[in-house]
Amino acid sequence: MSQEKTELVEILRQMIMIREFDLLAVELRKAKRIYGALHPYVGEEAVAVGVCAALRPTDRITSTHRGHGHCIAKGADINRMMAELFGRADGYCKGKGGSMHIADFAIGMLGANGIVAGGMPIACGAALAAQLEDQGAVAACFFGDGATGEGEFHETLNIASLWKLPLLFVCENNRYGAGNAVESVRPEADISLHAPAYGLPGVSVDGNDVLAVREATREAVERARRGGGPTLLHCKTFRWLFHAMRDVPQPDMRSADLLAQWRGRERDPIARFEGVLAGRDLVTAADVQAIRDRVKRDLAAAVEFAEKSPYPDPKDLLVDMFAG
Amino acid sequence: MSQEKTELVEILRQMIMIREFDLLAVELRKAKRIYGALHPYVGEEAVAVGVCAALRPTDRITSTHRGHGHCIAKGADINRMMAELFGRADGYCKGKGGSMHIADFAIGMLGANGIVAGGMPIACGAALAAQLEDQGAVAACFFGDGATGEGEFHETLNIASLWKLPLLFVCENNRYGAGNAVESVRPEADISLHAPAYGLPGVSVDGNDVLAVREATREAVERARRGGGPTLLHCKTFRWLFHAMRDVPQPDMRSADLLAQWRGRERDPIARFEGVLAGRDLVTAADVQAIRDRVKRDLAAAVEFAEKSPYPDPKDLLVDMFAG
Amino acid sequence: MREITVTQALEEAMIEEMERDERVITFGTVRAPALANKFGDRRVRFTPISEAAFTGIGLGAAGSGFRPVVNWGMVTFSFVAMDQIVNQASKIRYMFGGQADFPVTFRCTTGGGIQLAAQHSQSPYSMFMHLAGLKIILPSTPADAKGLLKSAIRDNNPTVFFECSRLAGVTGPVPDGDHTVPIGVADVKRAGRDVTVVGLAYYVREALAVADSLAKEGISIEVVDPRTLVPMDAEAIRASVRRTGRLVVVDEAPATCSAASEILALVTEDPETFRALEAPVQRVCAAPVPVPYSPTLEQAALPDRAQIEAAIRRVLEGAPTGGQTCR
Amino acid sequence: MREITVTQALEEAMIEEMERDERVITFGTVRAPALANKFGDRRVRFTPISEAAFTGIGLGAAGSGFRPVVNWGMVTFSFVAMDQIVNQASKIRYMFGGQADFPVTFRCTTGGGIQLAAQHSQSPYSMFMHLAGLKIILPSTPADAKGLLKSAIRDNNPTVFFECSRLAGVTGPVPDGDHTVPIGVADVKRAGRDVTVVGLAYYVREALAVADSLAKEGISIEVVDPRTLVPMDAEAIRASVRRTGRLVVVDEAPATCSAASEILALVTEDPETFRALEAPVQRVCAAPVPVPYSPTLEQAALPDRAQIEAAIRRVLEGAPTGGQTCR
Ligand SMILES: Cc1ncc(C[n+]2csc(CCOP(=O)(O)OP(=O)(O)O)c2C)c(N)n1
Ligand SMILES: Cc1ncc(C[n+]2csc(CCOP(=O)(O)OP(=O)(O)O)c2C)c(N)n1
Ligand SMILES: [Mg+2]
Ligand SMILES: [Mg+2]
Repeated sequence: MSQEKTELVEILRQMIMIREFDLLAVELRKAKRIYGALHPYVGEEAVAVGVCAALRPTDRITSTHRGHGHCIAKGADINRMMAELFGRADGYCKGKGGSMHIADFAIGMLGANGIVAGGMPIACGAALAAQLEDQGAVAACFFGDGATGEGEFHETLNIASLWKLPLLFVCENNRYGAGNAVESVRPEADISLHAPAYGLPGVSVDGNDVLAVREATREAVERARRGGGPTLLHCKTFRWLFHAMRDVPQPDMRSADLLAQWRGRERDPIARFEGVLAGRDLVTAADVQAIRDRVKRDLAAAVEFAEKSPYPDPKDLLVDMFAG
Repeated sequence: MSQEKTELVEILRQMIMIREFDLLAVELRKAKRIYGALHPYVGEEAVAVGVCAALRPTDRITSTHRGHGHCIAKGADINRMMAELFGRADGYCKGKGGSMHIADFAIGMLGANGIVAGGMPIACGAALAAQLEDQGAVAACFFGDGATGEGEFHETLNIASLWKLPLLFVCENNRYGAGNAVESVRPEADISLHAPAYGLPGVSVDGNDVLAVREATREAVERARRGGGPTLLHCKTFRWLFHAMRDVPQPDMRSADLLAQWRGRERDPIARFEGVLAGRDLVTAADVQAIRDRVKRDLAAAVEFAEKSPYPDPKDLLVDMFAG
Repeated sequence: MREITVTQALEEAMIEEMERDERVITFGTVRAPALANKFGDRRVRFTPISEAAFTGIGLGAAGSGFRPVVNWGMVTFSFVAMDQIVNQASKIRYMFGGQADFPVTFRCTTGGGIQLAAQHSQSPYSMFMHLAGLKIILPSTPADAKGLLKSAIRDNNPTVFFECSRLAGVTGPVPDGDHTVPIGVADVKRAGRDVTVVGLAYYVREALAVADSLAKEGISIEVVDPRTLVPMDAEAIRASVRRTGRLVVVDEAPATCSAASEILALVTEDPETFRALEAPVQRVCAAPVPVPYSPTLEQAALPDRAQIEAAIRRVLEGAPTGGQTCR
Repeated sequence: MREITVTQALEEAMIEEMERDERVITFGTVRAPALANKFGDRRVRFTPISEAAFTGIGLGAAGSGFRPVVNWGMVTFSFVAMDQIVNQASKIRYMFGGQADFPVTFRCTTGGGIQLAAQHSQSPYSMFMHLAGLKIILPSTPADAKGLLKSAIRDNNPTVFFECSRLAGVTGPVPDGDHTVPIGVADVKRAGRDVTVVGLAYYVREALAVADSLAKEGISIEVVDPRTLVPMDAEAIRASVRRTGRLVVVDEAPATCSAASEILALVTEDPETFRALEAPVQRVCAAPVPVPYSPTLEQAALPDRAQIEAAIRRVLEGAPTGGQTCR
């Protein structure tokens, strides 16, 4: 298999994994086998995967409350992710974090974040570290359209551009912040419009086209590695499911029509990418089915791993508070 | 005297009053007759006066740490301002606020603010009140170039534009935030560049030309009164003196050349406006001298008023904490 | 009396106050469709996710004649707006010499216990109590929630109204009509002789449950609910402690510099109450950790009935109380 | 020993730590020309006025292998950054299961007394103490300032380092060489028998002055300086109180939910210490107001020697102490 083909198939596999992981998580949460709040990434897979496909393992990212996709795309272990959702000792955070706080510093995943826009300054710090280390590493922060309402978005854009930090701002514009359409909270829907005031390039891209996202990211990352500073990458995508669920999903007031449009084969990022690969004769329907089967087996194994892992011992409550 | 002439002469008087007030305050602070921190507005008079000349008494403003000019331009009583600097019971805040916290709600001056950008959301709230009252009032917030680094700047622009609030954003770009030149903290020096991303007009104006400031404000205010929403008004000016003083002025690292350029008659907002008035035969040199003399007499009287006012009684320490 | 949930009680309070005074307006990041339908989208708005700005907007509108009710959502989101809370809202009236009033109410949910983890589970009221200039409210029943929210909206000062997550669905009797509860008055939720237990929010219920079970042993617990944290009804608490001679304070915030610390200090610095003390005063608080996600850890982090009971027994140790004579 | 000011001591600490470890970097809104000249503008930066962003940048850089010293300026400016402090810095290590360390030091000035009024005069350390996850330092002498800043920079946790405004120019002896002071260890600044006075920052000096003057009456005061507020050296304070039987805590923050409240609670909840108490414990704190501008009001708002002395006399009332027998 050519290097190119290997990469593309891996992209497909990651997208399928993200989708299946979150669809499964929804079921697990409904069954109360996992806890707390859950924000599925279904429909937005091409953003995380497209961006991370252009990053190196030594590059660092920060994520959001809707973070499973970013974890998987950056290479996280689904067993430890699943164990975290189950609140178990073998989870990434030993059960202390849950869905909204998965991190894996070893692979440069500096954490999901339950605070809207809260990860952006942290990613900027990682970019400063990268600049000081001078090894060509970059950082990327994922954030939603809703996060552009927060001042930290603006402050971070300004400093990153001023210091020419190797930072990629990845706006996942899924058209809604919880129940609010982007038009209802911003006078201008186009988020890349912010870039000129900070003297940095703003790029809008079809966030459901994984190769377009990868390509736009590559350009931005190359510029950043060369010392050219940050880019604001505006990825237009769509949230397929409800915003969040606890014991039950939050009501989703969007029209069935709208949902059907975005979930159709022409827009579904996975179906589209399958089409691209098939069109280039890189995969057959059987190949895709095999990937899907493997993903499901891996997920079943992850659930088994999670369930076998013990709950954290209450005696360990104070462990991990302070570093020695 | 024509209405026009009366207005223009009053503009001149206010500018002279602001300058003399702050030059006097510097002397008083050096002599330790007043306390705390002092941020002179000298050189920037045309901004406060030009903006407030286009406002009505029922319009509301918020100010900054460098707030004496805004108070005077909005019609504050210099006796009570001076008494506040002296920390006396007849001061605007009964001595509780000092230079950085002068307010006069009766004239729509909603307060100086010691926190950079802190007044902007408050002004936005006043603009919301004005919109709900529907009497055609507007609000204006003054802020510095340095304040554009804060997230509150961005958040307030976004909401004000989204809700079409009657709010005027007045950026006093005096080229420095404390010791830092605007170019050293912003990748783009032009502050009006932020406007397009928020779908509102951004206007740059010579902030040392009081009539230009008034004109730009009038346009913005008329649009706001008609329901057209906010404007970002970028006033280019220059801070003549040090950023701040306590017992002694903070060191000012700017070159003597640069200072001389801006302090020259061609750029000095007061000298320029005197020239305009003289050119239109509205004032003679003697008129100006008479204004200056009156200003000085008024200021001497204000100092006398302040010094005659008692220090607040420590027994009143808890008064004004909570409303009944 | 009819029984409704805390959530329903709060919604009733909002509707009644908005009907009563058209200067009451409300906003936050979450839509409030019932209120918006009733009062229109000028008075009921939803905002961008900009807590700092919309907190200041509430303050500015309050200083311009309105009575905004600003909904922060979870209290952890309020930290984004902390400058507007600390440097503006809590200082603005005093700093300007009392020339204007700022009748703004900030609502937020608080507490843990539902596996939302560290960034959505916190009980930081003491951080707000420490600021001179805010009134702070923390009700434990539907009736108190309704009555205190109505009082908060009518109050002419910036007020922070905390709503305990675990109490949202709890029901209780709420009087009909214009039911208000005064700010600054504690409520003895159960009278008793041997130990004063001050509980906050959810832990008022837990304290009552423990009191029930200890009553079977003849131990008589007085449960005091401050309801308002600023102003704190110190005298009600002290009076109770002077009767019982013993104090346990229960809360789900970590102990350090907490409301519980404050209550201990208010009691032990008062000479008369100090002299009445027969045992060391005790705090039953959360462990000093951010609230963890996993149920086993979260339960271990937050106080429980066993810990409350143990603290009560500690202060009763060797004491000639009703409880002990009965055994 | 040479005598230098607190400001000089802190600058020495910065230089020595930046020389010692090139991963130490520093930034804030104010230029630091001496450091920048020595270490270059990559390691020593000035930032836009964006406290939220640069606080998070410090945290992110710490999680990526650096040891940032982030200068907030006045502590009141830190409230703009409070989300990054509360929801990020204090929670990040625990919430992620301890997989990374975050060795970031936040410096800020604190306190009143120099007529800067409400928005530039505040002593809100208790708000930070309440957060589980931050170490909190508040030195009172040049030697402690230097030694503790060096320890803070070397510590692998987020640390908030408070610098009392009124102490900036105060001089004192500072040992030569690599002088460090351990985090979490209180210091008895003066030994005494009759009353334990715990002072914070500027009020350590004031307590010492009062102790001097009362010594003339034969009243023997022990002055304890916690130096670190988290972790608090509770045992040192309790041990002192067990010896003296009396406690007065002096601080310039308002009393409610303050460090002083916490110290009272730590003392009165400990059975052995409680039993040793011979008088109610006392707080001498600021009035519950934002710090006012006018000198007459500011003086009235902040604690002074007369109030410290009065509190000491209150706890000694009717006591058979050295002081009283001498009179
Ligand atoms: C500071 C803060 N305010 C509010 C919230 C509640 N909240 C969680 S997710 C969310 C919507 C975020 O929208 P967006 O940034 O578009 O991300 P998306 O959920 O669409 O991925 C809100 C309001 C929060 N977590 N943090
Ligand atoms: C939140 C906050 N950060 C820092 C400061 C300290 N400070 C006071 S004025 C100032 C510079 C402000 O610059 P600019 O906005 O341009 O106003 P100017 O002083 O030039 O009028 C700074 C950094 C502050 N007061 N508030
Ligand atoms: Mg979104
Ligand atoms: Mg400026």
